[in-house]
Amino acid sequence: STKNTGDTTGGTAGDDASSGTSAGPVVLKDGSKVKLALVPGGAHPYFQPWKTTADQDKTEFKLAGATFNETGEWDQGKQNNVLNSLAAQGYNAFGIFGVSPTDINSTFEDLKAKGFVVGSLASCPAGDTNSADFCLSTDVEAAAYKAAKATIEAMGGEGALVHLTGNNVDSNTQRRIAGVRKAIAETGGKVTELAVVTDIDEDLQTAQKAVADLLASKGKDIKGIVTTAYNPAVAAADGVASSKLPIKVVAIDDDAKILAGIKSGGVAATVAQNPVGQAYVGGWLLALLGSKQCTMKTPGVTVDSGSFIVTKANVDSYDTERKAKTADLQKVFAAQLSCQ
Amino acid sequence: MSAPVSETATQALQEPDAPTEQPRGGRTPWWANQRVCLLILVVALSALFGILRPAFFNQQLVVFPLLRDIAMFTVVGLAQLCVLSIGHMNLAVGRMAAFSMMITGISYDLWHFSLYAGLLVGLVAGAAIGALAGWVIARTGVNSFVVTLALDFLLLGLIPLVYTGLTDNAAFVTKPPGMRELRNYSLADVCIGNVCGSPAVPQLTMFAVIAMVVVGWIYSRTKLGRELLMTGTSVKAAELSGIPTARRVITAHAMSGCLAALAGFMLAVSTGSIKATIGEEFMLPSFLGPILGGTLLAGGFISVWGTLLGTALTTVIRKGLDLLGVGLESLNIYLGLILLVALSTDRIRTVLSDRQGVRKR
Amino acid sequence: MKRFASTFARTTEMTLLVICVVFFVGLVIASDGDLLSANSLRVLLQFLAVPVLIGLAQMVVLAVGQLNLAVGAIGGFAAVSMGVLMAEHGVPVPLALLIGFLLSSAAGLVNGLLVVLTRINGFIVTLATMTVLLGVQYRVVGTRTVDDYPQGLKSFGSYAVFGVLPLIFLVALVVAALLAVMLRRTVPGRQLLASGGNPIAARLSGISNDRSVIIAHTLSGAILGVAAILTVASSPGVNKSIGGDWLLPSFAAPIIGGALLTGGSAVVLGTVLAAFIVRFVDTARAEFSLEPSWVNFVVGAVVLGSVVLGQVRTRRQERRTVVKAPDAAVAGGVS
Amino acid sequence: MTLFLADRVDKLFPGVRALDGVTLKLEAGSVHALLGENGAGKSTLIKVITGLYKPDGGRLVLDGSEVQFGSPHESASAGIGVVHQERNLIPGFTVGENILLQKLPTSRGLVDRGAIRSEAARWLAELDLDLDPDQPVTELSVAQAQLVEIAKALSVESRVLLLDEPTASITPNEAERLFRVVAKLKNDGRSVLFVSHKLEEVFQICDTVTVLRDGASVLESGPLADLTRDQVVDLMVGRVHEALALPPRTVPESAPLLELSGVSTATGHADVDLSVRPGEIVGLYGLVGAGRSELAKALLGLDRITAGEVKVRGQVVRIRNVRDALRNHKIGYVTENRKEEGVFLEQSVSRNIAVTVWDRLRKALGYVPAKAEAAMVADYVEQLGIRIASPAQLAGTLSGGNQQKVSLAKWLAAKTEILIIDEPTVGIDVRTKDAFHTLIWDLAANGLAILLITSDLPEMITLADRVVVMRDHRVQGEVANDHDYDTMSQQVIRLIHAEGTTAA
Ligand SMILES: Nc1ncnc2c1ncn2[C@@H]1O[C@H](COP(=O)(O)OP(=O)(O)OP(=O)(O)O)[C@@H](O)[C@H]1O
Ligand SMILES: Nc1ncnc2c1ncn2[C@@H]1O[C@H](COP(=O)(O)OP(=O)(O)OP(=O)(O)O)[C@@H](O)[C@H]1O
Ligand SMILES: [Mg+2]
Ligand SMILES: [Mg+2]
Repeated sequence: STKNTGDTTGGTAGDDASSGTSAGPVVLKDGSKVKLALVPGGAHPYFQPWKTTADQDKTEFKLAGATFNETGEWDQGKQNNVLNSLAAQGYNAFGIFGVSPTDINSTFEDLKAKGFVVGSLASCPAGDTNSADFCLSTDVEAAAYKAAKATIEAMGGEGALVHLTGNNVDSNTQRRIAGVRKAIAETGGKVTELAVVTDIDEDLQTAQKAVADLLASKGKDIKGIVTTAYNPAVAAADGVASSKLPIKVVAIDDDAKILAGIKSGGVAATVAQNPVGQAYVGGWLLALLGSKQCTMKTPGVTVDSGSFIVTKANVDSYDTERKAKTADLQKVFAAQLSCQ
Repeated sequence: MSAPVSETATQALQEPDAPTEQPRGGRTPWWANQRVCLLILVVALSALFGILRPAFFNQQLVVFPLLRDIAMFTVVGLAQLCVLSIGHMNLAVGRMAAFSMMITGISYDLWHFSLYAGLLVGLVAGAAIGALAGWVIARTGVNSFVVTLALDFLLLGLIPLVYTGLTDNAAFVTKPPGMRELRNYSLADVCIGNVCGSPAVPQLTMFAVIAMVVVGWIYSRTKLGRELLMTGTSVKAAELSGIPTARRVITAHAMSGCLAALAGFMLAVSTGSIKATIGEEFMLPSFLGPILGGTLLAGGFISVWGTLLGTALTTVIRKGLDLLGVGLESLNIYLGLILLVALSTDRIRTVLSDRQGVRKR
Repeated sequence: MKRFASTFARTTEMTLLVICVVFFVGLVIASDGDLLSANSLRVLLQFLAVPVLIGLAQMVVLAVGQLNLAVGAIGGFAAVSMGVLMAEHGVPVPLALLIGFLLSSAAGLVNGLLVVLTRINGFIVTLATMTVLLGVQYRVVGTRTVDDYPQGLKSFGSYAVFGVLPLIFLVALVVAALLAVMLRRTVPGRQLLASGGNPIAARLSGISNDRSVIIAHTLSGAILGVAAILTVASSPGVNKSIGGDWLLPSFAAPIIGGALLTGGSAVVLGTVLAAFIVRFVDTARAEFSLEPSWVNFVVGAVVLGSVVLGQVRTRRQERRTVVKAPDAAVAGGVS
Repeated sequence: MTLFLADRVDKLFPGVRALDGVTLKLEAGSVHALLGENGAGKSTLIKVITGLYKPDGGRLVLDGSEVQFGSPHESASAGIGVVHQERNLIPGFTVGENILLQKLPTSRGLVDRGAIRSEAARWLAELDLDLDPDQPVTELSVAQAQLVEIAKALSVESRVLLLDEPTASITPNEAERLFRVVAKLKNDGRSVLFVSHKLEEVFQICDTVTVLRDGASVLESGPLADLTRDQVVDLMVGRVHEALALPPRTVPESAPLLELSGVSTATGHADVDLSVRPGEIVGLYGLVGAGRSELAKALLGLDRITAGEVKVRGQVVRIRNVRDALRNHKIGYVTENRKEEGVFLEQSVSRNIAVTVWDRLRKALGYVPAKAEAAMVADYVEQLGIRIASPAQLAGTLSGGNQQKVSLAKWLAAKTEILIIDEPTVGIDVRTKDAFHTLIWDLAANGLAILLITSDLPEMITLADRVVVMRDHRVQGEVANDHDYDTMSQQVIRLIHAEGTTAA
């Protein structure tokens, strides 16, 4: 199963599953031999829900242990070290956000070779293969596509749009750029991409400066801004609000700061992802696999954890939708499992 | 071998009652030797961590990756050591690694080179970019700090342009045969007769051993190494003693670039792919290893063993903290503090040993 | 005065001024005059305040022949401390800012004390304190973005006199002016430069080099404190990323501005002008929608070019002089 | 009246007792000489007096009351001015600021530039020095810089002025000017301490003398008039010192090894002619800044030669750098700047000597066999009588004289045939100086061609076969040496001040 080629195969996997089976989630019999580690790439607000969800996994599935470890500091080498250290301490099921999508398959292979179960969470490896047992992530391209669609809609279907994003030499960024372009292409020329500004997610001030410069030089031409990284989203919301230009900003993620922006109207919409679902369903799945209760029918299958457009209208209710999706995900995976 | 100096002159020059001057501080006590102290520290810390967390001695999961890291960062440290030996700095060590790996990546991806041919190309590219830095420094006389900083900026701009231009995923993912094996194989896979090596020692460490032997040999046994150290002690005096200092500056930087490339290769092999961010984390360790090990920032003195031990110390500490489950919110604080303490005790030791050296003349 | 005029014409500052003017005019033409609109000018200047200050913070330590790798960590740590104090502990704005400023100055003082007491190279000391402070910064703010502080501070951060001159830019200029006066016209300032110019001679003249080093680091911390205050006031919030991009610009500005790594040079004006140039590169990036990679490329090339030029110039001047000006050509690296 | 007394002062350094119960008494209205060999402790005593070093024993008495100076600042405030042996000016500052650095005048908290200007001008006037206080010190000549340092020492209203080898790098003319100032100070009732290795000067201006040997005072504040030059030297050396008698040496008739004709350089030399034959010592004399060292450096390819030709062994050559000079032409250069250019202070003696021969010793892959290196080094250590504990000792720990021997040894080890020796005995005591003279004499006797650059006229007259005189980067003329001080000094001085160029 491939995820990154831009076709919708990944999406259909989810659709198939949800429509194909009506069986409820598989019930975990014994999680007491599973020690679960959720390892993000580094410190980032996106992963904060994982921390509490790890605890939830532990109590709910009666795991031997569950931990959340962000000391990888956005360096693949350090993350590998963290993983090995965790393994040495007895953790045997890993939900990992790989720092480097092009490298993470090696890490997965190493862990699997040592007999651990591994899930790729929140991001899938680059390329056509996924060496983890499964990948449960936002389809970044689809999310970017949705965000761009939302922006285009907020813009009234025409005008120039700017895309702000992160590290250019990250394959996820390339996917996001592709997603936004796809949405723009669908307008048949009514919406144009004025600029893609990359590499401004490193820190807030760089993002803020880039936004301000952009608005100063091209502000009058811009009708919408879609951001697919955290710091640019915060900066764009703030920059547009203070410049008083009629620009629609669509952000990504649902950090408190962004939700406040939606409520106050500074942000037109945001594309929320499903970190809780990833950690919860991922933990459940890893426990099933780790306790040898189940195996994947197709190892390496990719499932979209869902992305949700949040606007002022549904800002208070989108979480329900997300919870529904989470429950749905368990069903999707149930169809992918063969259990004893 | 006789100089044109007559007996009379020789005699006249040998005043019997001239005070014989002693080396500074006299014989230094064993505990004042930085390397010995480092070794003790590394062993003691490993023992401590081992007691606190027996998993510390897990061959496959802890020792193997630990040694792989020590090996790689030792090579990074050696890359810095080469320029420190002439009193320079290379702030672009990481970016030089990224640059040479980019060339290696191209050679794998586009020219389908074999693993070692690609490595060779990378080493040459590293040496070339290092030589370029050295050449600019030698020609303009501008401080190496500035030149390598500017070069770092330049490469920081250049490398992503190339990657985005040549690849889909901003990384070269073609893996030549042998790369995966190199990552995972240990000495247990190397057998002479039926005696095999330890499964805890990665094969990748061989690169570090080779680098240490070569660098150690150069600095302790050859003309080149001596001349580099002399250049580091005093450029003017070296120039006036017939040492081609400009060439030595270029050589030192080329060696640095070449070793940076080797470290980049080791990183690429151990993480999996060749990408633009290789070497981003190299700067700090590149200084820590050599400096902790006694290499002088001012130039003129280096220690290869010290670099290994200094690197081992920092890597062991980080690993130990990892195993103790120290979270990100405290990890850097501890690391920084331990570093300061380690460096200060070093200073205290020197002061003490100097004091002991006081005696009547 | 004449002497001053004739020497100024040959200085790095003059060269930089010319480059600035040419660059600015070029940008104005490229933007069809848009750059001259009040809003564009305001934005241009708004984001100059912090770079000017971090450049100066690095410059003071360079002036005594030290360097400070912890600029970003000190500033970031102070900024998040202030933010968290105001937003989450309800500390009144002036008090919180004062505390942040003092924390940052204290961090500088600690750097200075460590360098003096341990005699470890400043490069290594500040590397270590940088690591510690990055840890502290994360500990204080975690992954949050804190922005819930009083509106008054935010309006201070975004207010611009006549809609053109941002207040925070003026603050930065005032700090620069004060620093220039301090380095040129006060006894501690002169002593600091004397220590940087020739430590042995300074010592023999009864100047305490240790004191100069401590003062320089503390001053650096204090300037970073101001930079942190301006950051808190003007950015959409503070989080652990604040300060992350300060290190390289902090070196670029004084070095382009003509500072010698060996110490002894006070180039306040040069640093300010260099910050302008770097800012123009940013503006150009937005104007021409350039890839950010090109910006690094250009900055690298400009730094290299300007130091090479500067070197050629000092070399020419250095012929036939007895009291050697500190020589950037010495291979001694930074010590 | 005793103005200042240092009473049984001790000073320990790690591994060295630099001062051992030294007593020094300075009278008002007199000039006191402080003499001793290199490393005897003269500079250390001065640094203890000025509070730069804390004494480990003894006391200091100023004006009858005991004082303790924690820093140079305190001693300066108490009226002790000092000119240290090392250069002491801040490069980025003006002449005025440098002079008044120890107590910059301020008004309303800011440094008062007007006051600096007027006050500095006052001190410059006192020294008859025509300098603009606003001039940057980087523009000064050596002598000017030295005099500015003296102005700086005076500016603290010093009643006691300590001068540590103030004349080491200035010309006799400029020294005369300094001596006039010293005389004036003496008449004003101040007290001056004068350190120098040039005994002629000492006898010219000093009233009393203290002699140090190995950190102890062997003569405490005796009147100088009672002593002869030889007696002083004997005291310094610690035994009867015999005047140097060099064995006879003849210069064989032969073609010049090194020959310059019509050489001009990028540093301003014009039309320089010069030749040195094997076995000959050619002296190159001139005032400081005449361009002799620069000529040597141009010869070695460190500066560009713009016109004329250089012949080595009869062949016209273009020497690109020191390495080229050494390898292809067997030319060596013993620099005048020992500490910065001559020795590697932070490296072992062994490496310092071997640095020029690695090329010769190396095997495949650049391998230098340690044994051969050690043997070679031991050979030269012995021949030159370099006093070391082991070849691994750092050169920086050696005394000046031994450092100079190391600096020379590497050229002998390299088997050079043409040796340019620049100011070999600056700041070197009498005995070591004699040893050096013997050595240089011997080298010539063994057939080396030696170009000797020195500003020490007696040294020149002792050693040279011919003296070539330079001024302002031009050759003024040449004098054959008759080894008689009076006639030679007259001829040389006349040449220096002659207009235009005349060949003698
Ligand atoms: N800072 C120091 N640390 C250790 N030893 C020192 C120090 N300064 C001087 N010495 C030693 O003290 C002794 C006296 O040195 P000092 O400089 O006083 O001699 P000096 O009489 O001034 O000689 P010179 O004529 O060469 O100037 C020497 O053996 C020297 O090596
Ligand atoms: N250390 C120095 N002392 C004096 N002048 C110097 C020195 N270095 C460079 N110069 C300048 O360089 C020029 C020539 O100096 P050079 O050293 O060749 O003269 P010199 O005849 O060898 O005199 P000396 O070596 O005694 O200073 C002079 O104009 C002088 O001002
Ligand atoms: Mg002395
Ligand atoms: Mg000279």
